[in-house]
Amino acid sequence: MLSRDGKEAVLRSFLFTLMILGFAVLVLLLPSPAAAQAKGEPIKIGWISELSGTWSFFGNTGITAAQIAEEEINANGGVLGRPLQIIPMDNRTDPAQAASAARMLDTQNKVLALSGPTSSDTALAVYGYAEQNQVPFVVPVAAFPRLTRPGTQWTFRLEPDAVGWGYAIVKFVEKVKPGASIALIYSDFALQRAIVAGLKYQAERSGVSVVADIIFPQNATDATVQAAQVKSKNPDFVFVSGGGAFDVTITNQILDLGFKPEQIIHPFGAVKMILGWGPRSIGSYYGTFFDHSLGGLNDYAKGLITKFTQRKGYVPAYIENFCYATVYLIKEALEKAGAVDRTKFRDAMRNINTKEITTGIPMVFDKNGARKEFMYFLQMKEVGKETYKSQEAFYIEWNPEVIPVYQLAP
Amino acid sequence: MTKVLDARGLNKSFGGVWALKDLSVDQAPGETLGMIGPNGSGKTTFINAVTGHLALDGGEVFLDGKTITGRKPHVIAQAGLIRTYQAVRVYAQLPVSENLRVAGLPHFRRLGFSDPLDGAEDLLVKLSLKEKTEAVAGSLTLFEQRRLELAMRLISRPKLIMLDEPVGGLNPGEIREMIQLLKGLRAECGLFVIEHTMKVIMELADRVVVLVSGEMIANGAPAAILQDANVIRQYLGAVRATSR
Amino acid sequence: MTPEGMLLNGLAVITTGLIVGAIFSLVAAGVTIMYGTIWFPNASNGQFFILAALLMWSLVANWGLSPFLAAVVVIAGSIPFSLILEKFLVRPFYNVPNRNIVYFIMTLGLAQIFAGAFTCTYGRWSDQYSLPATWPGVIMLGPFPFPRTRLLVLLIALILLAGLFAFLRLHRIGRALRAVFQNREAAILRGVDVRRIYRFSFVLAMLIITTGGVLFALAYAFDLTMAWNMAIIAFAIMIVGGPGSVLGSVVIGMIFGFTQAAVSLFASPTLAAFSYLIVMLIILLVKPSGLFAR
Amino acid sequence: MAYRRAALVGLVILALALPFLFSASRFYAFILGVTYLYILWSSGMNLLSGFTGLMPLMYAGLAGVGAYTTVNLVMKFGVSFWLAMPAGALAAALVGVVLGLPSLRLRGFYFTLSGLVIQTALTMLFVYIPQFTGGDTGISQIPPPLISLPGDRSFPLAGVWLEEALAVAALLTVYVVHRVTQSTLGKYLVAIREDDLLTEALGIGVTRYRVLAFFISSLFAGVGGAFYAHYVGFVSPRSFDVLTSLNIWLIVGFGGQGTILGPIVGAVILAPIPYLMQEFYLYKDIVYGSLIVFTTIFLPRGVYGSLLFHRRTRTSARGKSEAARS
Repeated sequence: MLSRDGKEAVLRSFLFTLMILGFAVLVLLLPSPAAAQAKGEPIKIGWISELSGTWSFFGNTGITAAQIAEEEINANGGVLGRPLQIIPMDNRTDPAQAASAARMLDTQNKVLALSGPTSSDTALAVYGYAEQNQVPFVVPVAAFPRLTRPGTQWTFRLEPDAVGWGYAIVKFVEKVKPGASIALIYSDFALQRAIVAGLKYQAERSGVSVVADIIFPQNATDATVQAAQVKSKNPDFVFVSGGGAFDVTITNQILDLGFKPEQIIHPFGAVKMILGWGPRSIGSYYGTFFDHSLGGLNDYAKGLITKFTQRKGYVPAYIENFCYATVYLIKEALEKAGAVDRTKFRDAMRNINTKEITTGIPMVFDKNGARKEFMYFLQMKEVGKETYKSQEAFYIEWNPEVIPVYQLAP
Repeated sequence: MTKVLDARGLNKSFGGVWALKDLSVDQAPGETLGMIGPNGSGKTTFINAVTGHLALDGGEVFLDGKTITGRKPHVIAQAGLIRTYQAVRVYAQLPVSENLRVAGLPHFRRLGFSDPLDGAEDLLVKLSLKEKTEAVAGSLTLFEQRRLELAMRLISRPKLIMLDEPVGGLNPGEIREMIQLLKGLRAECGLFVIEHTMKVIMELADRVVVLVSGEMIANGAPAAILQDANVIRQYLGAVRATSR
Repeated sequence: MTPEGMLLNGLAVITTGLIVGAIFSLVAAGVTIMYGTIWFPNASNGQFFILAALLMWSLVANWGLSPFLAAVVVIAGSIPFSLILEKFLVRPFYNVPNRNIVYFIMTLGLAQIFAGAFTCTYGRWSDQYSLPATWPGVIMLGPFPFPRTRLLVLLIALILLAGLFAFLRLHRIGRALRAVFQNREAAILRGVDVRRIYRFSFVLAMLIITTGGVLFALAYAFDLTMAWNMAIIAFAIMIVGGPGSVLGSVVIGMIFGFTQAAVSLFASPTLAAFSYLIVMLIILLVKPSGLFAR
Repeated sequence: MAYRRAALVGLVILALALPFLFSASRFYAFILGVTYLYILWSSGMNLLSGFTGLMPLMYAGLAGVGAYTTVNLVMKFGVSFWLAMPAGALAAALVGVVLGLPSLRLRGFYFTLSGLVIQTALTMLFVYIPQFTGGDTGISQIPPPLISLPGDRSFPLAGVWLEEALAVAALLTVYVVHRVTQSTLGKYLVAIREDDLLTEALGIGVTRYRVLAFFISSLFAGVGGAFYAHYVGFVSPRSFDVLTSLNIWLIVGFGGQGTILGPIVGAVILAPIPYLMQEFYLYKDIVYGSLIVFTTIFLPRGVYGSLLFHRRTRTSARGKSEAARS
C-alpha cells in the first residue's frame, strides 16, 4: 500500500499519464480516407495489413495505393454495378493477430476475399486460415514460396517468390559478367534465407562463384568487420540485404570499405530503402517489379504515381504498385465470375489471363496460384530527398518452378 | 549423558577475517546457555552456522548426539533445533492463527498429531495471545510479535531454541515479562540466548559463554563471568562505559 | 588470408569494437546510474534512446538543422523532459516498499506507450531512418578506410565517458552520487540530501542515454526495433557489470562491443546475440551483484 | 457458504453454456475461446506471480515450448492431440523447472530481470530453429484436435465443441489452482512469498516447493500453448514473445494477484480488448501500456483484489468496534 504523500503524488502521476495519452491521441488523430460513394450494397474485400507494429510503414504505404485503386474503380461505376469496399484490418505486424483478423473479416464482416499482407509471416498466417476455411486470398506483396506451395487452392500471389529472385539475380550477374564471383551479406530473415537459397542453387548451375556467405542476427548493429571480411575476398559483386535500417548500415559500410556502387546488388528496392542508400549508392543495382522511372508507363501507372505522390510525398515503388494492381485484378476477376461468390471468384482467378494494369506484364497463375514470374534490375542514377531516378539494366521472365523453389525454401 | 547441543571446533572466515575461530560450545539438557560479546564478535554467525544458514569452513555440530553438520536449515529445524532472528520475523500479512498453522504444518505428522494446530490453544493462552488469534500479525505490537515468534517455534516441540536477542526493542516492563516467560519455557526445551542486556543473561542463563572476535574468552556461571578480569577488560568494560 | 587482409580485419574489429562498445557503455552507464542510486530499473531506456535518435532525424533530415545544432537541442531538451518524468513517475514511489519492481513494471508499460506512439507516427513516415554523413569521407588507417563521421562519434563518446568518470571521482556531487551507490544509509547519515541526489542522478542518466541515442543516430542508420534491443543490451551490461558500477558498465560494454565485432571472424554473428544473454544469465546466477560490485 | 456454492455452480454452468450462446457468431465465439485460454494461462501464472511471489516473465516462452512440442508431435509424427498435449505440457513443465532455477538464488527484481532475459533468449531460439518452429514465418494450417470414435472413425473437434473443450480446460485449471492454494503446498507457497528465510527456518524445504510451484505453473503454460496452437491454427515466435508474458501478467495483476477469481476477472475484461479494438488499432499499444502503468499505480491489488481487501478491512473494522463495545 502507498503512504499518504505517496498517494497524492500518485494522483499527479495519474494526471501525467493522462497528459501522455492526450498527447498521443492528438498525434494520432490522422484523417481516415472517406469511404467511396457508389450505388448498392458494396462488395467487401478484407485488407489485413501491417497498419501498426514493426513494419507498419509497408502496411500503410500499401493500403494508400490500394485505396487509390478503390476510389478510381468506384468513381467509374464500381464492379458489377456495385461499389467495391476495402475493409482495412490491422495485424500489428503479428502473424497470430493476422490469423484472428482473417477470422473476424470472414465471420463478422462476411467479406468476399482477403488480401493486404505485405510481409511473408503475416501472409502465411492468413494463408493458413484462408486455405482451411476456403476464403479466396489474393497476396499483393509477400515472397515466401510456401504461400503457393503445391496443393494451394484458394491463394493467389502477384509477387514473384523470393527463391525466384535469387535465380533472377544470378541470371543478371551472368549477363553482366559471366563467371563472376559474388559475396552474400544479409540479415537472418525468412525472406533473405529464401532469396539466398535460390541464388546459391542457380549460381552452381550458371558458373557464378559464391565467395562469402555472411548472415547477421536480426538485431545486429554494425557490419564493418563483416564488410572487411568480404573486402579481403574481393568479389566482383556483393549481394546486400539487411533487415530494416541495418540494410542501409551494411550498404554504407560496404561503400566505406572502398567497394564501388556498381558492385552492389540489392535484391529488392522499396522506395524508402532507395532513398536511404542515398547519393553514395548511385550506380548500384536493385531488383524490383515496378519503378516510377521505368520507361513506357501507361496512364494507370502515371495516375498512380501522381496521386500517390500527392498523398504521401514520395513516389510509389513495387509494393505500392502490387497493392494497386491487386485491387484491379480482384475487380477483373469479379467481372469474369459475374457473381459475388467465393468459389466462382476463385475459379475466375484460376483461369484469369490478363496483363498487370500498370505495367502490362502478363498476369497468369499456375495451379498453385503462383504467378508467371518476372523481375527488373535497375541502376540508380540520381537520388533526391523524396524522389530518385533509375535506369533499367535487365529484365527477365520465368516460370515459377524453373528451379525447385518449394524444396529450396520449404 | 548426551549433550543437547555439541559444536566442536567451528571455523568460519569472511575474506580472511575470522568470524568463528576454532569455537567449541556445548549445552547440557535442561541447561540454559547464554552468549554475550561485543558487536561483530560472531554471536549471530554462530547461530547461523549451527542452524545451517551458513556453510562452515570447519568443525562439526551434533544435536542430541546426532550430527547435523552441513544439513539444510529446514532439515535441522525438523531435527528439533530451531532459531529466531534478531529483528522480529513473522508473516505480517497473515493472521496469527495462520502463522501458527504454517509453523506447525511441517512438524505435526512427525510429532504424531492429527492437526497442525494441535496444542496451539494452550500456547496462545500461555503466551497471552488468545484474543489476538484472528488479528493480522502485522497489526500486533512488537512484544506481541516477539511472543508469536516464540509460539511459532514452540509448536514444533523443539529440543533447543536459539534466541537471537529475544528482548531487542522491548521496554523494561516487557523485558521483565519476557524473562518470566522464558523461565517458564525452560522445562519444555533447551534455550540458547544471545543478549546484550546483561539483566536477561544474569536472570536466565545457567552458564554464559563470552565471545570476542569469534573466539571464546570465558565460559562459566554468570556471577563468575562478571568478576572475570579478562571479560571485564575486553567486553564488560565497554558495556559499563556505554551504560554510564 | 593475406597479411594485408588480416590487418584490415584487425583494424575493423578494433574500430568497430571501440565505437559500438563506447555507445553501449554510455547507455549502460546511464541505466546503471539510475538503478544504482534511485533503484529505478528503466525498462523504457531503449525508447528514450530511440526517441533521441528519431528527434535527431527529424531535426536534421526534415528541418535541415546542422547535426551539431540538432544534437545540442535534443540533449538540452532531455533535461526538462527528465525533470518532468522524475516529478510525476519516479518521485511518487520513493517510499514504496520494493519500489524497483513497481518501477520495472511501470517502465515496461511506459515503453509500450512510447512504442505505440512511435509506430503510428514515425512508423508511418519510414521504416528506417538515416542521417547524411556529418563529416563525409574516410581517413586511411593503413589499408583500413575509417569513415570520418564514425571517428568523430568515437572521439565524442570516449571524451564523454572520460568526463563522466572525472565527474564521479572528482566533483562534489559526483562523489555524493557514488556514496549513495555504495551505501544509501551511510550516505544519509553523512548528511547527503538523498532526494536531491536522486533527482540529479535521474537527469544525469537521462542525459547520458539521450547522448547515446544522438551518437547512434550519427553513426548508424536505425529503425524502431533498435529500442528493445538497446533496452535488453543495456540491462545485460548493467547486470554483468554490477548495478551502480559505472566502471563495470564501461568495461563490460566494451567487451560486448568487441565480442559483437569479433565473433563473426570465428563464428556466426548469430552466436554473438546469444552469447551475451547466456553470459548475463550465468552472472545473474553466480554473482547477482555483478562483477564490479563493491 | 450455501449461496457461494450456488454462485460457483452458476459460474460453471455459464462458462459451459456461453459457447452455445455465442455460436451464432464465429467471431464472438472465437473471442470467447481466447478469453478461456487467457483464464487458463493467467490462473497458471498466478500460482507463481500471485501465490509464490515470483514474476515469471518467461511464461509465454514456456507456453511456446508446449505449443511447438505438441504441434510437432501432431503434424510430424501423427500423434493424437490428446496424447501430444500432455507431452507438450510436460515438456513445458520440465523446461519451466530448469528455467525456474534462478529463482532459488535470485530475489524479487533480479528474478524478474532474469525472466526477461530468458524470455528474450527463448524467442530468439524459436526463430533460430526453423525445423521445429518454422522460423519467424511460423507454422500455419495446424489442424483442430481430432476426436476418434470406436470403429476408427474420427471427427475434428472444431467450432463450438473446441470452445467447450477450452471452457473445460479453463475450469479445470482454476479448480486445480484453487485446490493447490488450499493444500499444504499452497500455504507453504504463500509463506515463501511472505518471507522465505523465516519459512526455511521453520523447517519447510523452500527449494523443493519453489520447484514444485514452477512445475505446476509451467504445466498450465504448456497446456495453454498446445490449445492456443490448435485453436488459432497458427503459431509463430511472436505468439510467445515477452509481450505475451506481460499480457498474461497484466491480466493477473489487473484482476488481482494471489486470488482465485482475480485472473478470471482480469481475463474477461482484458482478453477481448485487442479484438474488439480493431478500429482503434492506432491507440491499442498506448491503451495497453497505459493499462499497465495504471494497474501498477492504482490497483496494486488488482480489481478483484482491491474489492476483497476493502471488504476484509471493513469487516475487521466492524470486528474491532464490536470488541470495543463488549
